[in-house]
Amino acid sequence: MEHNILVGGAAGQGMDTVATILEKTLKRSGFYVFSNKDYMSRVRGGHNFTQIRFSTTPIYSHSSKLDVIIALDSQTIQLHENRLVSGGKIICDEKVSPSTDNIIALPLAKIAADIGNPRVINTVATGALLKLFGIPMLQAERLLSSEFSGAVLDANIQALHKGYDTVNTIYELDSPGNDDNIFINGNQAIALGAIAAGCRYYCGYPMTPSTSLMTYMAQKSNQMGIVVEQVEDEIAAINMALGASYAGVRAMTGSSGGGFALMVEGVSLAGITETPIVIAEIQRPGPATGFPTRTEQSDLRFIIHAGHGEFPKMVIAVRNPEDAFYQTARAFNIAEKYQIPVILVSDQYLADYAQTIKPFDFSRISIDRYLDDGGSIVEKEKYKRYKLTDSGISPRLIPGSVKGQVIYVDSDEHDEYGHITESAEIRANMVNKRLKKEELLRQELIEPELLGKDNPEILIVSWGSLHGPLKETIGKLVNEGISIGALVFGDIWPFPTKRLTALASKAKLIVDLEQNATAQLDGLIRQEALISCDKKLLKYDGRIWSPEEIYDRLKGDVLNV
Amino acid sequence: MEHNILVGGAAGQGMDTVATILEKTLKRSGFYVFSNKDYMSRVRGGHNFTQIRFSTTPIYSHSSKLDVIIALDSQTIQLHENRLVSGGKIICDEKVSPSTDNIIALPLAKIAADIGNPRVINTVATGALLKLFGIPMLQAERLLSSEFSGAVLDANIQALHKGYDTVNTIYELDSPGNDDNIFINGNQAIALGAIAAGCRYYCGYPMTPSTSLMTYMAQKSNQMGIVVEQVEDEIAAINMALGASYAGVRAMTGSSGGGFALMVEGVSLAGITETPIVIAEIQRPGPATGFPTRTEQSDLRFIIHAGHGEFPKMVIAVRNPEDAFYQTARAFNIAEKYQIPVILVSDQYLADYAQTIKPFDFSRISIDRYLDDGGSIVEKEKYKRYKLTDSGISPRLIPGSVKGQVIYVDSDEHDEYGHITESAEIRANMVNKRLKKEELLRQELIEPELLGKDNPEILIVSWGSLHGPLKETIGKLVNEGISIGALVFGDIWPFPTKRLTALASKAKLIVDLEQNATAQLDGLIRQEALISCDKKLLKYDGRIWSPEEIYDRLKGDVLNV
Amino acid sequence: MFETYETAWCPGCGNFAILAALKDALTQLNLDPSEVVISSGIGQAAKTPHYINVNTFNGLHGRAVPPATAIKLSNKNLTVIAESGDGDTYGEGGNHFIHGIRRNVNIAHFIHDNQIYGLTKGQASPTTEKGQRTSLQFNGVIAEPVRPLFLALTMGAGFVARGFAGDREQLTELMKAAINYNGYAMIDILQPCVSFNKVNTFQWYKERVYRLPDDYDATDFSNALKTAMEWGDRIPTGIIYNVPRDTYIEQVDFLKDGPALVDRTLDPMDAKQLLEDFV
Amino acid sequence: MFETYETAWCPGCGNFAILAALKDALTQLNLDPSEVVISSGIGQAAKTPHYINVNTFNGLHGRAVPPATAIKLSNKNLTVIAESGDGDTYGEGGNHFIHGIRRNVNIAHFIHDNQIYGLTKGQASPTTEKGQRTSLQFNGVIAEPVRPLFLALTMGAGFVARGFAGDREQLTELMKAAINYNGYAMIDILQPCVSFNKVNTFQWYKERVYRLPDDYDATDFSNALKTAMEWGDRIPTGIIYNVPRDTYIEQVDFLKDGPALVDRTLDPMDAKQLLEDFV
Ligand SMILES: Cc1ncc(C[n+]2csc(CCOP(=O)(O)OP(=O)(O)O)c2C)c(N)n1
Ligand SMILES: Cc1ncc(C[n+]2csc(CCOP(=O)(O)OP(=O)(O)O)c2C)c(N)n1
Ligand code: SF4
Ligand code: SF4
Ligand SMILES: [Mg+2]
Ligand SMILES: [Mg+2]
Repeated sequence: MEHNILVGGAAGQGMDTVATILEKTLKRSGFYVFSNKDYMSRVRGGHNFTQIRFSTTPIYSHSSKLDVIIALDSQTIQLHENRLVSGGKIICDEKVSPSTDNIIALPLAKIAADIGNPRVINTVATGALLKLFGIPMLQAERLLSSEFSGAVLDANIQALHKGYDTVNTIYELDSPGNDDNIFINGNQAIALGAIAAGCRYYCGYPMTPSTSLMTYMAQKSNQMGIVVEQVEDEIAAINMALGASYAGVRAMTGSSGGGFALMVEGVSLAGITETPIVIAEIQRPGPATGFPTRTEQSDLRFIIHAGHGEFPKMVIAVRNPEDAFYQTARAFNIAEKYQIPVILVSDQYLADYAQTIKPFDFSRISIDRYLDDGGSIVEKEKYKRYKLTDSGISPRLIPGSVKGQVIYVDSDEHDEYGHITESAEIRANMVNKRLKKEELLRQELIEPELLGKDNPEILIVSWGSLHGPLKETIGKLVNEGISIGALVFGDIWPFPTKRLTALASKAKLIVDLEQNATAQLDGLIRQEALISCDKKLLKYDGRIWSPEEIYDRLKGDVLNV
Repeated sequence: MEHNILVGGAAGQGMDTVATILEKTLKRSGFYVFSNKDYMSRVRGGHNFTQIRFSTTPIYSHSSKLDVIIALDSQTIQLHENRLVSGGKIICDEKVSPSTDNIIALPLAKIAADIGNPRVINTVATGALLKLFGIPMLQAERLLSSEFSGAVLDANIQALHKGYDTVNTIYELDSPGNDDNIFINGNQAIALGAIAAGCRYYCGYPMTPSTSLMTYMAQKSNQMGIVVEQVEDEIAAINMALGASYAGVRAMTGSSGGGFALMVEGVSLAGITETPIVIAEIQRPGPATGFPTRTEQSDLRFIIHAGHGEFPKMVIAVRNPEDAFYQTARAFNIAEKYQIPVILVSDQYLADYAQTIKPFDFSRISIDRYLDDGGSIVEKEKYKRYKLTDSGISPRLIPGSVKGQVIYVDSDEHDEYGHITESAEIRANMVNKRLKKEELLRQELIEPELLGKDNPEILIVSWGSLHGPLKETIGKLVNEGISIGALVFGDIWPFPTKRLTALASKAKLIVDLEQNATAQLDGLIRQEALISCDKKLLKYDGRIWSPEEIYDRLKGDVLNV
Repeated sequence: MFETYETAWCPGCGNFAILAALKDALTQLNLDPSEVVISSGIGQAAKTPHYINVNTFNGLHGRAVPPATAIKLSNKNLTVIAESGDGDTYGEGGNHFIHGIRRNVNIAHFIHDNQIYGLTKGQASPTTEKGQRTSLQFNGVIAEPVRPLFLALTMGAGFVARGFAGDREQLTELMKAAINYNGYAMIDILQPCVSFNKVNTFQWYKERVYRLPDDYDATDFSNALKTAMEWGDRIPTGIIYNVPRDTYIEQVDFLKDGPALVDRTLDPMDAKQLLEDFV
Repeated sequence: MFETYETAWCPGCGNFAILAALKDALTQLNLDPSEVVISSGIGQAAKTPHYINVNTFNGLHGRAVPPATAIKLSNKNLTVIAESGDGDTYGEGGNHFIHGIRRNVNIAHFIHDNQIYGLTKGQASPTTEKGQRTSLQFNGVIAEPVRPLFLALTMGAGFVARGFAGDREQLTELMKAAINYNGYAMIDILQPCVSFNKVNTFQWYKERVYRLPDDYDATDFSNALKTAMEWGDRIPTGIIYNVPRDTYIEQVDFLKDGPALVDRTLDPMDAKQLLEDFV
């Protein structure tokens, strides 16, 4: 059993309230819920919508099919009507449209007016929707109570009930399980991962779609003791974060492509000073300002090669909220183990979609600082911040931690002590030292996840947030008996090639599927594995691939069915 | 006939004066001259040197062998003595070292003191050197006259003569040809190319080794009517240059890796607004501040993938001063033809080395603006800055040029008029439009230059400033009967694959030779041509590959002789 | 003549009045749309040029001033305006703001100061009052606010003014004066943001702003400093400082004399003479 | 205790005296090298920490302030100094300078102001006088110079001082006062560059500087403004403004109370409670 609801309207019409109550009600009723957002770069007007999908079995993505549309304006009907399944329903105010076969026009505004508070119109609609699905009002009432109080709460409760009474139940739902899940979006999961990993310094500059990550950190600032600072620009952000990290505090910054572009000199600084840092790059379509509120995976190569000069870095594409949580926590450990920048790559789709998943297991997180307490210093020696070692990793001390020892980090090429050098020999040694760390890092790369068949004839390669849509699609195709699998990369730089090489040698067809126009993963695969994809499916209109679209394109273009 | 001279000393000892007089004297005497610099990131002290090579036949690079060293301090002797050929001589002051077999210790300081101006000590040494080679003083006298006047000039002329008298001629030189060449370094050649191409707006922020490019532009500002503005930071530099270009003036900015890092958001802005711009990236070893005055080719992949989002750009690696001049002029035409950013990549070695070459042929330069005068606008229509055309190139108008028409350029995704859009369809069309331009651009790529044998068994691949050292080495190896050739890339993004693919299929061994640690060209070749190099010769200690080193490594590691 | 697209601002936003004043000013100055260029950053304020029919360089967040400067130097015949928000100008673009003033290129700079980040939904801007709670500063803003007029004076601006979106008449006059001023001219415009700034509302400003009296001496620097610092119960609007200053173009002979840079003919052969430097 | 490497500065450079004063100040304050951190930019000034035995974050050109700010917030037990040149601070780093002041984190900022770009060989800095010819500004500088003290006051700095490399004794006292000041404290230090600034020489400064009199009232803002503007024939040195101001840390309870951030124990299980936000 699965249903899809779309709530649409202009920005500022209160769509988010309807959506939040529906999502949480469904979730707390024990359903699996998946909710994603499509919004414009404006505060009022235009057209925004939220899609809520729920089911009695786990779900991994949105769907382009719709059972019910809640249309807060007529535009919503025009734009989405064609996606209604047969028998699907549209709930709207009687003024928006008259009732027809699939339109249930209700006196929403009138009811709200009668209650004496026109703003509860959305709650009326919520009530109607719940009734349509036969979902009890209890959870919704609780949610309203925690949001409102006094007369406003009363009006909302009334609105909910009156809305409930306007329609009859038409969907029969399977009974859901117990609610022991959490409902969380990609940015929140990154934030939670960071906090669990001991990140206590977050600085950034607002930029859609990364802002909610900083906002969540700020909300927890007092409670968890995290410095969260909005800085003057993204250059300050990365330089501050590096300062905090140097001082010994786990630090992070985040932005979207344009803000990250301003950080790349700082990424290079992290490289030569060997200062650990975690950076979240929440992609949106570029170039430049581009499509601020929409989604794309078009910064991959830019991120991988970000920063002048040569130094090891790690790039991890997070694939879903669960992955985001654990990978973020891992990122902090890797950053400190190898003393490198680690960049987490996400995108607007994943940043803003929320999903019911198992609660995170905090006991799986360990905080491994790899700090030296001075034990590495041979008696009376001066501390060498850049001591040449077999691994390339030098013992890392924190300023002030060992009496009498000082720590020099330097953006110039430097000797073992961290002092400026002009020596050709030291230079070569230091380059080798830094690059050696990458060799070690390669050994702990996590190979991409394979969805679907074990040794598929048709091998899809993809990365990041397309994990969800692909998981849905591949599952369906495998059920149809097609020998298909999708390799979805998480760790993406250094690039893990083992699993890919093994599968590619057996596959008959390799298809690259990405949310960009230049097939960036394909280029990376060519470069790192000398494998060329046979076909590319690319989407770059700012709207995420849906499972249905992928299915149709695979069926149409690839399987030629 | 060929000789090599090294002038070395501490910064501030006046080494540059000696070198300049020697270079120009040799050049004006009709020799081919090649001079390169090795200096530290400080203003006084330390150790700097200039190597001057001259010959009666064309030369393309420095050499690691030395015939004569002028040592302004004892460190110079210690550091470079081992590079003297047998019978080579060191000229120094008697206080620096006593005379030995190869040391000619002269009373340089004493002579200068006797003349009454201790600062002419270097001119004394210059005189001695000229005599050693039996070169008349006439040119040197002229150069001094144009530099100094009055008592200072007199002292210098005296110093020259007295120095001349201190030694006997020991080298017999072949008689050179006529002096109809110019003597110019890489940065000057770029500047001259830009000025010839009509660049009338240059803004930048000082950064070694790019500064001399801006300095030359500033020197010509009044004479040629060029706005040259030192800005507050590199972000201002690129945004200003884009403003000037939008307004219709050919504009340029330049920096080294760290400064360029701050420009990448602006590169992306050029991409989406389709504003032509030329950027010079004069590389130095990174990461971060790195090795400010030294050389490396380690920003290639960073530059190619610079900027978030996807848009066409062109990257041209300049290979020598002559190439730098013509490619720079071409860059302006390509930037305006395709309305894209074009990035010229050079490095400290080429920036600072000067070479005698044929005077540039200004009649070969044409200024092709590809501007529309309003003719493209169908009657009474409003101008569409981003008109969708078959080629992807829209007619480009300049603000104020057509009465009644306004020009919107926009960093947001936009419609044909340049206005913000949220449409998926328009977005996809605009991405396609921009990327189409790259297809056209690919058709006019210049394939890499092949040095040496036509269909070599051993194929070296390399790029940029290694052209000179390779030209010397390959010539020598071919003369030894080895079937070897080197493909040196100039146009490097989009990547021209034709010649490479053809030669690679016939070669027995492909060797990547670069001035970096991660074999960046090799990666690019894998990605773009699916060809993997068999061997990599990499140098990354901040010192340029010399022809002798390349020769030895090829003989040793590759040819196993 | 200057009409164009439908706006994407919230109903009641102060930007509407600023846009209207801008159109009035350009109309009253008898400018042709093709002679005017607006360079803007990114934000709600920076969308302004999309709603008015003039040449537009809608660049990056924080970067309205560098292109404006270059456009004017490239074509001195154009009327060049920079349009940006408070975050745009004093936050991300702070360095260009202060150095742009130092250059004194003849541009007018209109800063829509709603004391908040509008487009990104309500974070503090550099002009948000200390202590104010926002959608990100849950404990209230910690840093002292920037005082834009004071800062502009410190950096040596020759024309410094404050306008208010609620006084369209005065604002139009200020804009005309700024455009006509020979040099860099800035107007910090108080602009209510109805969606995210619930402190500095229309009403809040209304209660505090007063027009500088007619006999106010805008040529006295120390007086201007004092007036620029006035903020709180009473907030002055009008031209706070207005003195002549040498502009950039006036100091560069080849720019001052002759046609605009963009109108000069280019010939590669002109550069041939430079070969003499290399013989 | 603070001795270290051989310097790479030109003989006669004003930086030597500044370095000496810094060592004196730290010694007199009885600080242990491991308790002191210098964050520096890139330039001749910014090499300073390499010549003194203290913890050092030698970062990027223009970016001395953001790391310094973060280091202090991360470990309030450290004495944090930012060391940078005039180009570093007022040019590339202008935005961090003004916003760093607004944050008022307890750091001392020593700006070696030689009114020129030293390391890159003599281009104008934001403090180079208008009209001065340099290795790049062949026609002389066009823009008005930044007046650093005036700017710092405008941005709300609570401690603003000017020192002179030629008055090591006073400079040492100023540095001690700046380090002891509870908040952001800046000293603009007049520093002759013997290689590239042939105008503002040692002699030039010597003829002009005078110590502020003992009875100078450093708590009066308008007086401070006037003093900060004084430049030309007479140039005052000393503490120009010195008033208490709430620091960043004092305004954040969890930073103010308890151990330094870096000394707190981290346990992933502490974050488990946050799951409640998602049920
Ligand atoms: C480099 C960069 N960082 C961040 C953003 C995101 N951003 C867009 S507008 C804006 C702030 C808007 O505030 P303001 O400048 O005050 O303008 P307003 O919307 O209030 O008019 C931000 C942070 C961006 N576009 N680019
Ligand atoms: C991003 C960046 N741009 C430019 C440079 C080159 N650079 C190094 S030091 C310097 C200026 C030095 O001037 P100042 O800050 O006044 O210090 P000084 O050398 O005079 O002490 C510049 C431009 C750089 N390192 N990084
Ligand atoms: S968010 Fe504020 S500034 Fe933006 S349009 Fe709405 S009211 Fe205006
Ligand atoms: S160049 Fe100037 S600032 Fe740099 S060391 Fe020499 S004298 Fe000092
Ligand atoms: Mg604002
Ligand atoms: Mg300086």
